[in-house]
Amino acid sequence: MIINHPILGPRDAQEFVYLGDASLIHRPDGLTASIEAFHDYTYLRANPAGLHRELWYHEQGDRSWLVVTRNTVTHEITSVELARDVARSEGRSK
Amino acid sequence: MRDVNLKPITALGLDLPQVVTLGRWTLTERTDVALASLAVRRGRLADVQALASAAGLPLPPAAMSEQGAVYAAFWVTPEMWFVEAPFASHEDIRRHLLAAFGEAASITEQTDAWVRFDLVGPGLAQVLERLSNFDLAAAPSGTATRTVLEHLGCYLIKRSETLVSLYGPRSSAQSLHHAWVVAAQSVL
Amino acid sequence: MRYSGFRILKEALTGHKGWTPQWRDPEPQSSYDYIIVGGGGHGLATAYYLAKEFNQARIAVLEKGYLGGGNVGRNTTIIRSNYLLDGNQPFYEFSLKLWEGLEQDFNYNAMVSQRGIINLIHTDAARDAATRRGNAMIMNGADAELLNRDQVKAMYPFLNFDNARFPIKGALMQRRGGTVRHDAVAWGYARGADSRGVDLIQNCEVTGMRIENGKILGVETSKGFIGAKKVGVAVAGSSSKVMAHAGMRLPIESHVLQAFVSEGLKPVIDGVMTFGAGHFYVSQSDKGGLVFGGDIDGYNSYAQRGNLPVIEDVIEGGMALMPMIGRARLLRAWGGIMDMSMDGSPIIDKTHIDGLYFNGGWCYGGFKATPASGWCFAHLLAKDEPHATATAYRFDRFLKGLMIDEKGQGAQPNLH
Amino acid sequence: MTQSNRIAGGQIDRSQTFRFHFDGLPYLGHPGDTLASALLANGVRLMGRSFKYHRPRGPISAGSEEPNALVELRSGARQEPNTRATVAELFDGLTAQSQNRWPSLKFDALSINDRLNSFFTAGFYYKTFMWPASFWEKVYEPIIRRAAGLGSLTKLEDPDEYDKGFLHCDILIIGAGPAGLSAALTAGRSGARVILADEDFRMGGRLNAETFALGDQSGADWALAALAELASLPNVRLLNRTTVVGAFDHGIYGAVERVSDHLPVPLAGKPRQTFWRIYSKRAILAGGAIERPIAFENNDRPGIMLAGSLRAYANRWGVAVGDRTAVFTNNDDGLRTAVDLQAKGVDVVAVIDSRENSELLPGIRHLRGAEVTNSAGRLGLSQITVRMADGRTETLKVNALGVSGGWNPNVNITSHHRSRPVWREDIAAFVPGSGEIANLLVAGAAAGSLSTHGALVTGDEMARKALEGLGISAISAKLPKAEDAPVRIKAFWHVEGASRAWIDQQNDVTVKDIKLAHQENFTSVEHLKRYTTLGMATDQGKTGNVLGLAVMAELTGKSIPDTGTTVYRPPYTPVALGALAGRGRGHEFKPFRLTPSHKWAEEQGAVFVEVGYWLRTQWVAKAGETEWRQSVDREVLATRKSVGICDVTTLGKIDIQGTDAGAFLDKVYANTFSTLAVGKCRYGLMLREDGIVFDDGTTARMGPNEYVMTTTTANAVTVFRHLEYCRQVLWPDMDVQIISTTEAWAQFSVAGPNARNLLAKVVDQDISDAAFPYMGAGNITVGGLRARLFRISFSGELAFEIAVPTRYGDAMIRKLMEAGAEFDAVVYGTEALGVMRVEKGHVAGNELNGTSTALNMGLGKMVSRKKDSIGMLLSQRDGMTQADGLRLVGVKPANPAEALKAGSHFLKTGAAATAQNDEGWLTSLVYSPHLGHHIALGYLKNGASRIGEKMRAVNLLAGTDTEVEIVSPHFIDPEGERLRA
Repeated sequence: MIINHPILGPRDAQEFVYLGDASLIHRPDGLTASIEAFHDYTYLRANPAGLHRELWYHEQGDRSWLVVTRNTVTHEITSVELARDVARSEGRSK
Repeated sequence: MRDVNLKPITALGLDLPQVVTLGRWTLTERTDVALASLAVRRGRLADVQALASAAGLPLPPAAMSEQGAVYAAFWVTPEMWFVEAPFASHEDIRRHLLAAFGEAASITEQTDAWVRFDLVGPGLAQVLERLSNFDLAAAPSGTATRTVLEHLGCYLIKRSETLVSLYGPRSSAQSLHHAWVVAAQSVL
Repeated sequence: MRYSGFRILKEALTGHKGWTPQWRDPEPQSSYDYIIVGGGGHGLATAYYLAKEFNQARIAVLEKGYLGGGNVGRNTTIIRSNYLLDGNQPFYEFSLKLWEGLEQDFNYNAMVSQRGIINLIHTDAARDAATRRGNAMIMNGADAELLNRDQVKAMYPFLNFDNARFPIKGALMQRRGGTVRHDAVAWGYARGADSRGVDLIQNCEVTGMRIENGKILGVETSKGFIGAKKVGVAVAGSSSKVMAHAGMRLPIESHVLQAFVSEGLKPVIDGVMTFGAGHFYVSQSDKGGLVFGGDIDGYNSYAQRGNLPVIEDVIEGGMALMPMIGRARLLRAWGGIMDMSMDGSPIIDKTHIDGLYFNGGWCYGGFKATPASGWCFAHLLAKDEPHATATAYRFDRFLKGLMIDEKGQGAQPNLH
Repeated sequence: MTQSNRIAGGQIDRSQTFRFHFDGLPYLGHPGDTLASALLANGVRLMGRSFKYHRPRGPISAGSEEPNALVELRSGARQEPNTRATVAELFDGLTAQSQNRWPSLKFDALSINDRLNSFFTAGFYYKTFMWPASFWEKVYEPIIRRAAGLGSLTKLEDPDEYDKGFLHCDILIIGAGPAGLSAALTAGRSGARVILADEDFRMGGRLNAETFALGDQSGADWALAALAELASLPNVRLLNRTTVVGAFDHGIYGAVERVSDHLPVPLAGKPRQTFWRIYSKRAILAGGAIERPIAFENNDRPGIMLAGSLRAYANRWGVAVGDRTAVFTNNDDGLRTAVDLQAKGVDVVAVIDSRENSELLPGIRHLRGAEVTNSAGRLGLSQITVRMADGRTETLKVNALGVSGGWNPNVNITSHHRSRPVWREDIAAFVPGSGEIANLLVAGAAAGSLSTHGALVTGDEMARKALEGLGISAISAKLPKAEDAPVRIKAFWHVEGASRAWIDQQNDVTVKDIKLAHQENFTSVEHLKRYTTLGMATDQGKTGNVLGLAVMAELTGKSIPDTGTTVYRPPYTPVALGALAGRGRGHEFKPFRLTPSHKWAEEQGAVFVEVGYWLRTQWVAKAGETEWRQSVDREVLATRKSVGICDVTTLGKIDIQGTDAGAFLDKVYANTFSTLAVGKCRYGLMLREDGIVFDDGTTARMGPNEYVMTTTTANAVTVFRHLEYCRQVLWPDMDVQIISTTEAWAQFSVAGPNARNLLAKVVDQDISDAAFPYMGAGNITVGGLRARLFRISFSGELAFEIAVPTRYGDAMIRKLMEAGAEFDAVVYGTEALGVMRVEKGHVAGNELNGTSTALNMGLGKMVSRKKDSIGMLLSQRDGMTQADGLRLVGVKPANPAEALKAGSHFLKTGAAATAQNDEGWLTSLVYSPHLGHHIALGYLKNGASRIGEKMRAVNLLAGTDTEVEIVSPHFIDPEGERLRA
């Protein structure tokens, strides 16, 4: 597969390490969240057959974590963003 | 100060850098370059840029490298560069850069984390296409990229059509060297 | 009709006119006591044992495509019970024992062949782990042996012993492990279930579930609504898709696992072998093809096909282990969709919906589990309590912190 | 040894003659021959035996679709099984053997199977061999396995090398026939980066096999001219002998280049084959079409082949397969074979044409509305039986028969993403559906344009379409005038009443088998395939699949497309495993990582051990030491007695800087680091989000905003990845910058009572306990050279770790040994390291097993509940905090003379060895020379409160059952006085 890196352009997916569902961005706070909430965050997945937002790490490249939107049936990739930008835009900070 | 004088060896385990020539290509181990990483502290990009130009240190754009008077640099990741300088004058490169950037940047010595090989000759793409998925032929001179060679994360810097610098993990210098020699032979 | 050598003789002499369909193609009835969603190995085995062992009736299996079209028909056909953890070992040993009597039980030659499986050891730490595992196996009633380098060499002298990057230091062996003709498993269960009155309904996709006040009433399908007292879902690979009809999110991701077969070759590899320093396992089929596989591609996928990096990685492992296969040729590569779970172990459990039961999360260990999975799921469906060997396969083990993590990789499905 | 069947013409070089051997007999051939064409030229039609019935077989094709003529090529370690004689390029001295026969090809004992065929029906083996159960492995299966299989492997290591590589282009063109050449000319002239790949050693495709002209040139000459122009274009890369084997995601194609297979052995340093991964922006498939046979009784004899192939042997290779030839066709293309052969002076006995009203051929006995109903000839065709239109039958003496059931567009690669082709009634064949594979276009016969004109035109069209998509303006070639004959075909699949009529020739699938599959309700195409093995042979059914579908369609009364389609899987043709592995074999399987002291250690005769990619010193044997234990014991005792040195460079080192560095570490470590004083280090415990221990190591604070983290050797990469994840994805606004420095510093542990005394001789600063206390850390100098010193201990002794820039590491180990001479300093390896850490009770790999919590390890108190950190909350789940859960304990044999084994399980005294009684296991086991007996660490249920208890360590694999005592995991210096000394 080819991932169109937002900074570096098309790169072989072999340079990347896959993590999974980009919902992992929304980590609850361990001091306030319930174990149930943390369980859902850590263990449950929508696992769609179709568009899937997922985290890839450009380990053999520029070390950026990316949010890739990919169709899990056709493998077509429709958007690639820097995970840091996505995380900030979705409210993550410190 | 103790009377201890440690004598360096090269990544290939020799006293002097090794040079091998295969047909039209030469592979030279470079031990005369000091290397450090320079990463912008949060919110200090403008400061770093100002201090860099004051120090005559280029900060090339993404995926590019640039040679300055003393310093050269290549991009590694957003707001981070690897800085090259002559080893003879800048062995303790971190000290030089700390003096220039203070707390505006995070600076880490990288010199011996890597082995550098300079690949010289025409049509280097013929050899590299057997080692890496990087499209060297299509890349403009000055391109600097990280990619995989021999299962290892390496930096390739296309300094000109006939000169490519390869930075690989120092501990795997012999494996990388072997891979290059084998690839060159199967093209010749 | 009963199959036998005599029957073949008779048919051969009478022009094979007597062979009858191995299963019917019935139209679905308006309702059943049990609907099993999924006509793969696990679903067919569940229906078979429900009818045969638990004397249940009015059973239908709904298959969106053709019988045995899922992972039971696209795997590397290995059976074994060399598991480590208490939650797993008894279950897989139960499965292996069922394999051992399966053909006579359902009167179909699935070519269950206990040729022995070895897991190669390349480091001292790996030997310590193998020792721990082998002891756990024996304590659970399975068989295990620790082989040293010379014993492995006597068995497979052509392995790379002299020039290996990661030398072979021994192996953990289970002699009762082996291979099975995968398609025949699906067909044998299908024929056995059909002959006991189970309706096997092909090309019938479940498109929804009718649930009222927390109870399931039946399923919507491409052939219309079909009522049921109990619905058991066994659709590994598509579990999340089907259970989404019940509004459930699962501790499962779908990933593609590729498998490979070489051109036919005269016998060269007798048993099953797993490389311990790379992603590679191999056996040789009775037709002569080297059947091998490795790791999953590693990204969520519902496409039954993979990509080159894994193909190359697997075959690099093969060549590193067996440098004599260089001139053999890869004939076909295919992909199956795996239910990769959050701890690498399966789920056989009730759901929060009354009458809806789930069987999935098999990662890429599902084939060897087929008989026990069917038996235990049938047990749960018929008796509403888990079979003794499957008590740990619950949804709530993650909430309770009772993961069954053989590989010790944690909540990342693509690492299991 | 005369080339009895060689006729005039063809593209072979008669000025050179090659000698070669088949089954030990010598023959002659020429450059440009394939093994099959050369054997046919020598009058050899019998080349193999079928898989199941061991029927005599000759080639039915002249290409890679060949199911029959499979041989073992070459000999010794280079012997390669199942090689298609039809594509094996002839070279001087070639040797080949027939396969899957015994004792000889002419007399094969297992051809008895053919006589017993009425028992060996499709799937017969599913119905028998079940009694008694034990007989399957012992009796039935061994017989089946010996009979099965095709060629054989020698079990010798493949002596040849293979390359892998990566190519990039704008447009990849697959196939260099008229369509591919036309596309390449347009794309090439327009300036696009083009790769043109063709599996043949001679590009041109059917143009080399046909006689009709392109413009005023022969097809073959036009191809040569086109190739010459393409070769002159710097933006075009021509890859002949290169098969594109698979279409993968996003424009990536796999291709195999047979670099040296046409040579006796590869040239020095050259690979046998190269596997290319081709990255394309657009691809054009111009793979042509594959002819299919018609099924009739005994249609599989040597001498019966596809009409187009019979023609190709005559036109391209100057070979007349027989001197009395007939043609059986249902379409006009078959007629071409008769015309061409007659023009070459071959006696064409008759053309049997299943169509009643096709155009009558002049000067040839053209039997319209006729069918071939049977054939005869023991090891090769000698006669055929023909049923005339009026029902009369006649036998014709012929030794070659060309059969044409029509042409199947070569859709193979278009279905690699599992999409299905569509049926076209007018040519009675499947053609690619539209757009299954992104950016893949199809031209020429592969797209159903079966005329030469159609190929040239669609090739140009697709090239223009591709160029347009790339924003390159197209410059088209002026296309020559070429034949544009319509496809006149009347679908005709098999002769009525045929039973043993072959459909899949290699796997011996006949019409009869398909009827049985239907009878038993294996009617879905996948069931048909799996039950009868139709299309599962090494040709993946390239010639037989559609025929099989057609027969099943007749039986079910459905149309062919409703019955199913044929989906091919990669690879297009089988690929040598060596090519897919490339150079990654033997020692090159994975790269080596060598430690800074490697060169010195080699000089000392050190024994090395693989740790990931690293090679570490395991121990260094001294003169007189014959057992590894002697060396390890000595290294341990000497270290505890005086001082030992160990290269610990392999541990991961991560530089962490920024104003939030401390706060960041508080998030990723279970314990607290923001409060750590500058110049100190602390042991850190890192959890996964699921509360299981991920990694551990000491992390030092080198400055207010600067930390140096150490990780285990095994997790250096994954920890770094995790830190990047935390700083980019979870806490993107933290001011933290990280970089690995693992290899930048050569780091040595100096441990033992004399550690300080030794180091004091080489470092420039005061390192007294006051100046450099336990857990101190700082930048120092060694003879003015920048260095780092950490006062940390894994062994439990007074110990330091000193780091210098890696290039000085070799000199440093030599200096330390020299300075240590007066203290009898030793180097210790990973074994001694392991012994000392177990003696001290430190956890390592065997305890950090991915399923253990801090509580299990006795480190529960380290998990701070006052702050949020990765894994903190989920580590508190009930199932992970049970009082009777596993706890780390020390273990020693009740009788010190007795040995223990890691991996043994704990049992209460008197308890049976069952899973129910299992209490835990021994994780790490060493012999402690210090204590003089085996000691171990282990996980034991409720272990913390069972110190002093006697129980058993059982290893059922070795049959040992040893009484042990549970003790504290700290075997030496539990109060830690030594390391604070």
